[in-house]
Amino acid sequence: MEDASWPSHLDSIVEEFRDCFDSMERYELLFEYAKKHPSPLPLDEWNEENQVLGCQSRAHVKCSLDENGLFLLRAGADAQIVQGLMAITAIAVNGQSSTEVSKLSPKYVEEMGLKSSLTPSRANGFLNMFKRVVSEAEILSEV
Amino acid sequence: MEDASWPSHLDSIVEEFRDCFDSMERYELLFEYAKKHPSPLPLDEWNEENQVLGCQSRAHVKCSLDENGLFLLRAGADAQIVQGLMAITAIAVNGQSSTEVSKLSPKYVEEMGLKSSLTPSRANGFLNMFKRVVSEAEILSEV
Amino acid sequence: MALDIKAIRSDFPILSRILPNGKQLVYFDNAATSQKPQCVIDAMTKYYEQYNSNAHRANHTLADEATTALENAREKISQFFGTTPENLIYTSGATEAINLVSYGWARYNLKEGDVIVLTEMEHHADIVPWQELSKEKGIEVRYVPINNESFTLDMDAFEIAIEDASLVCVTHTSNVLGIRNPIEQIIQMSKEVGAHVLLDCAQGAPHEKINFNNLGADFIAISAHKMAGPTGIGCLLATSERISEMGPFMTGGSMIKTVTTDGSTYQNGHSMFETGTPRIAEAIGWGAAVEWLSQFEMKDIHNHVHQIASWTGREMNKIPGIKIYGDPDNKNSSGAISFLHETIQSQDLAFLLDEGGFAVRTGHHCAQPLMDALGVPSTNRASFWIYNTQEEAESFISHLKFVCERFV
Amino acid sequence: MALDIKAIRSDFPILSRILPNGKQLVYFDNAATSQKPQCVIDAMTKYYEQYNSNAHRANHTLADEATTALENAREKISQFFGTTPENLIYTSGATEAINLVSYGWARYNLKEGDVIVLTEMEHHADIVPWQELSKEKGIEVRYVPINNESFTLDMDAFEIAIEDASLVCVTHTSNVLGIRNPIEQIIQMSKEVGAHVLLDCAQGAPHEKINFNNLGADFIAISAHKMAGPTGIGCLLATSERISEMGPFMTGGSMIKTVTTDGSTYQNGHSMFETGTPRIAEAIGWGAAVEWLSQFEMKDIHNHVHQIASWTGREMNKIPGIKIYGDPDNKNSSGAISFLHETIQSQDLAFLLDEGGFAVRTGHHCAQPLMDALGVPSTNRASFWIYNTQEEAESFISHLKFVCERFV
Ligand SMILES: Cc1ncc(COP(=O)(O)O)c(C=O)c1O
Ligand SMILES: Cc1ncc(COP(=O)(O)O)c(C=O)c1O
Repeated sequence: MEDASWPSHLDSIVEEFRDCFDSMERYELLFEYAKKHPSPLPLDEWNEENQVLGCQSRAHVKCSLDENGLFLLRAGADAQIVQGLMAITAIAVNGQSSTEVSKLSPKYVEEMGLKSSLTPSRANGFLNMFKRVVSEAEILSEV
Repeated sequence: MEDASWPSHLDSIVEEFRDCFDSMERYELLFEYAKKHPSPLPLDEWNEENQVLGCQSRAHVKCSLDENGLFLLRAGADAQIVQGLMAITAIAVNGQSSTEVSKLSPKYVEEMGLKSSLTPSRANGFLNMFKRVVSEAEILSEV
Repeated sequence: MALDIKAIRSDFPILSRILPNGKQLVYFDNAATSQKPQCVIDAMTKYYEQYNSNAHRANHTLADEATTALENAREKISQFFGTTPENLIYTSGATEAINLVSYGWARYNLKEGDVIVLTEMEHHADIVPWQELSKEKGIEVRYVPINNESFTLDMDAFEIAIEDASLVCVTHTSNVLGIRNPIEQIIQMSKEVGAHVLLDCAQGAPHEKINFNNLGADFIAISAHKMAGPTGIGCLLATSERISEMGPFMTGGSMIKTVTTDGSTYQNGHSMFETGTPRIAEAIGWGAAVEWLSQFEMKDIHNHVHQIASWTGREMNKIPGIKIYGDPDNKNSSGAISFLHETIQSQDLAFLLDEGGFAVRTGHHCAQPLMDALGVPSTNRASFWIYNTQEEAESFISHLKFVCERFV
Repeated sequence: MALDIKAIRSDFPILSRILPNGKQLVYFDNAATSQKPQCVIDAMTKYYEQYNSNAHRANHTLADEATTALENAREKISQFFGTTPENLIYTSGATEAINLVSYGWARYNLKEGDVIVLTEMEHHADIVPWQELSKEKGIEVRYVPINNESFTLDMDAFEIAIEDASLVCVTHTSNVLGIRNPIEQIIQMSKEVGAHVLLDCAQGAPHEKINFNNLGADFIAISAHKMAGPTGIGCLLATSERISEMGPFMTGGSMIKTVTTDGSTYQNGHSMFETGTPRIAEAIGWGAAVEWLSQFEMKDIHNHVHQIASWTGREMNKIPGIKIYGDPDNKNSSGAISFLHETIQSQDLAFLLDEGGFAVRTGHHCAQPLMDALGVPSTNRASFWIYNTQEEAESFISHLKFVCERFV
């Protein structure tokens, strides 16, 4: 992975997905990641302000800086596929500088073999969530 | 012309049209018939009641019985092609019994090589005029 | 008579589609839109390649051909629905047809305090226009509830609701539940209390022969695209009596008799409601679609769909965690099966089915009040039509089982 | 740059059509509707054969493909018109676009005594909706006259008419006269007095690059079928400011945010005005049409048409008895030539031209007030577009001469 556009600590996860036997196995893996989201947003924090529009199911994103001033993404979605993608995104961005996060591309999702989650007309809304994370990172990096 | 569906005194006219060299000659002939309409309806008798609807140009039809109780078609149209067709129709029906007229088919027009005047969507309205003549003949034959 | 499904399938080029993931398409989203047979596509192509022209006031050959084709289509389509060209008004679809009733009839004939009766299972197209009218004119809108066990209309409540109603608007068949309403009874009861009836036949028309003149409804709304026809066209069927009570809706060319700077006069009858350049290719395509459908008995299509749907429904009920909303075993059902898994979220399930090549719809299906009544935010929905097969249903069930086992 | 007309013609299958009378079609009815290049027909066929599906809320592959194609088309079309997807509302054509302004904007923003300014050369589509609104809301409608010598708008009268106007509705180019109005000046003058502007670009769009954002009009109405696109689709371009002032017109699915039995909330922006199943195939076809047109400079198309039209007009003026209504020699004219023969009635002339294979339109062209102003009941009209040739014009002139000599 020379031209990698994601933090190197994601490499093993990308690899793990690429090694899946088929798409069903990939989705299974994604469901597992959804369950072990490193920084889930608890239901009682889901509100209108942090809701991502344009998703068919409910999805919420809250970005902030941790005690070290590094990026912290907390996310909650009722669809596991979306939550799984957000979990991996959290693994990617948590602990990075906001500036770095603001430059992130969703290429790792494609590389993981989940490209169909990235078409803008798909109602799953991951792309909308991703865009929100990047734009919040931009704002946080300017503080 | 075995299976003729028009009065036999029209035969020579039908023949005349069929012998035309091309459609332009046919229309020329039709324009001539328009000028020598045997029973034109003078402009001052054109009114709403005798106007035929569904024609793009103005067309008027007045059917009655002559002093012998035979059919008399008077017609006026500002389009010469329509007026020519009405002239030939007048030649066909004038002096016939209403019952006979009520059974007339517009086949002679087709046979004359002017079929395109008969498609219902053509805005020239001859077909509407023809239908009106036949239905008035029906009514007159019931008197 | 049994349909020759293999021959029928060969009329639909899309059915041999291999999806990007290598899977063969299994199209179970027919309640959203049907696929189109080759002859429908060809009829439109032929129009554009050989005689495309604006219609009406035809003084040249192409315009004559286009106008004739347009009027022949109207003739064929109106005949298919058991009525005459004069009672058919082309619209862009069922939605516009219902809006036409709202703007062109109700606006001129209903007044403050009048009552419109809807049901909880209406599509938004048969709800929002009435809510708007209600706001504008102070008309009361009532919703007949459904029974949450049988998923059928509560006919006792219906009887009470219609008592002093002016207009009753009911869907022939629910796009979510597949339930066919007792429309004959609904029409009769409504007529008895003097109410007019609008039937939303968007879902009914692809599954049952709609005979407008026999049914006795005042208005029927239909979309072409759900019954093998193209997008962008549909119609309102209306009785001559109701048409004579209607006033202008959209205005412009064609619908006028005379226009002066002092004012205009309008065409009579259905012509008053069709303005602008007609949907020529679309009408011709729809005409070809009803011609194609006329090869079959709608009853045979219904039986075929029913067999697949009832089998699929029964098999789905055996899968732990799956709950069906509707009654696919009911012989009147359109075969649309709405379902949910108790733990796999509907959108996740849709993705997992799509991975298998299965196209099912997921969401609120433009029927949020029904979702509210069912107490769910959305459902997955599989819906079948003439070209679907038992084999497709079997592979669907086996994929669904697999998914449900693996993703709980 | 000169266009390669031969290559362009080969894109249009219909142009090689031989009519039933054996004559080669010469299509001079472009102001009524244009012909469609193969790529437009193919784009629609491909949609129906490979990925037909209802769009939006896409949870399966086909729906995703259809939705993506639909949105790509919106992107391409709005870009072609110098604006963004948010400012484009799909309609069934220019007629519905103008009705949308009338119902969706004027109805919510104009009140009794307000003034709408039209011109005598408007198409019925830009007259009747305003007459209806006038009746409903007591709004005054004024008509700016034309100068019967130059066939242009009387701009002095225009200046007076707009003084206290709220809305000015003007056709970019007359479908009868081919005259292009000074729209830049019209917009500027209207803006100076605080009036909003609706341009009817049904005829303008096929002949000139319409840049919505630069022009400064509030609304622009366009039909696809006159610019190489399919029937059944068009659009309203509207500024974000005007869109924000609009209220619902046709209602139903897709345009809503939430629906409950207590009431509904709507989408913001252009989405509020698109309800029901979209015109999917039509949008895709129109997208292909603007892509096809984008190969050329609209200026080159205009120059090509102008050459043919001005030559034809000059030759027609030499034929005894022919009178032209308009000014085809004017370099801004769209090339539509309205004419009459002093003794050969217009419908007869149309038939005699049709016999030669020439498709011209005849009638009042949905512009009766203009006919009244010209003092004629109808005209014959020849109108040209990108694929017409000097040779076609020459054969037209020679046939017309022949007819005029023979049938006087
Ligand atoms: C100037 C003008 N405005 C409006 C229209 C109406 O367009 P459509 O019939 O496509 O709605 C036309 C075309 O007939 C036109 O020429
Ligand atoms: C029951 C019902 N009514 C109305 C509609 C609206 O039809 P259309 O979107 O074709 O206007 C639909 C389809 O979506 C439907 O299923």
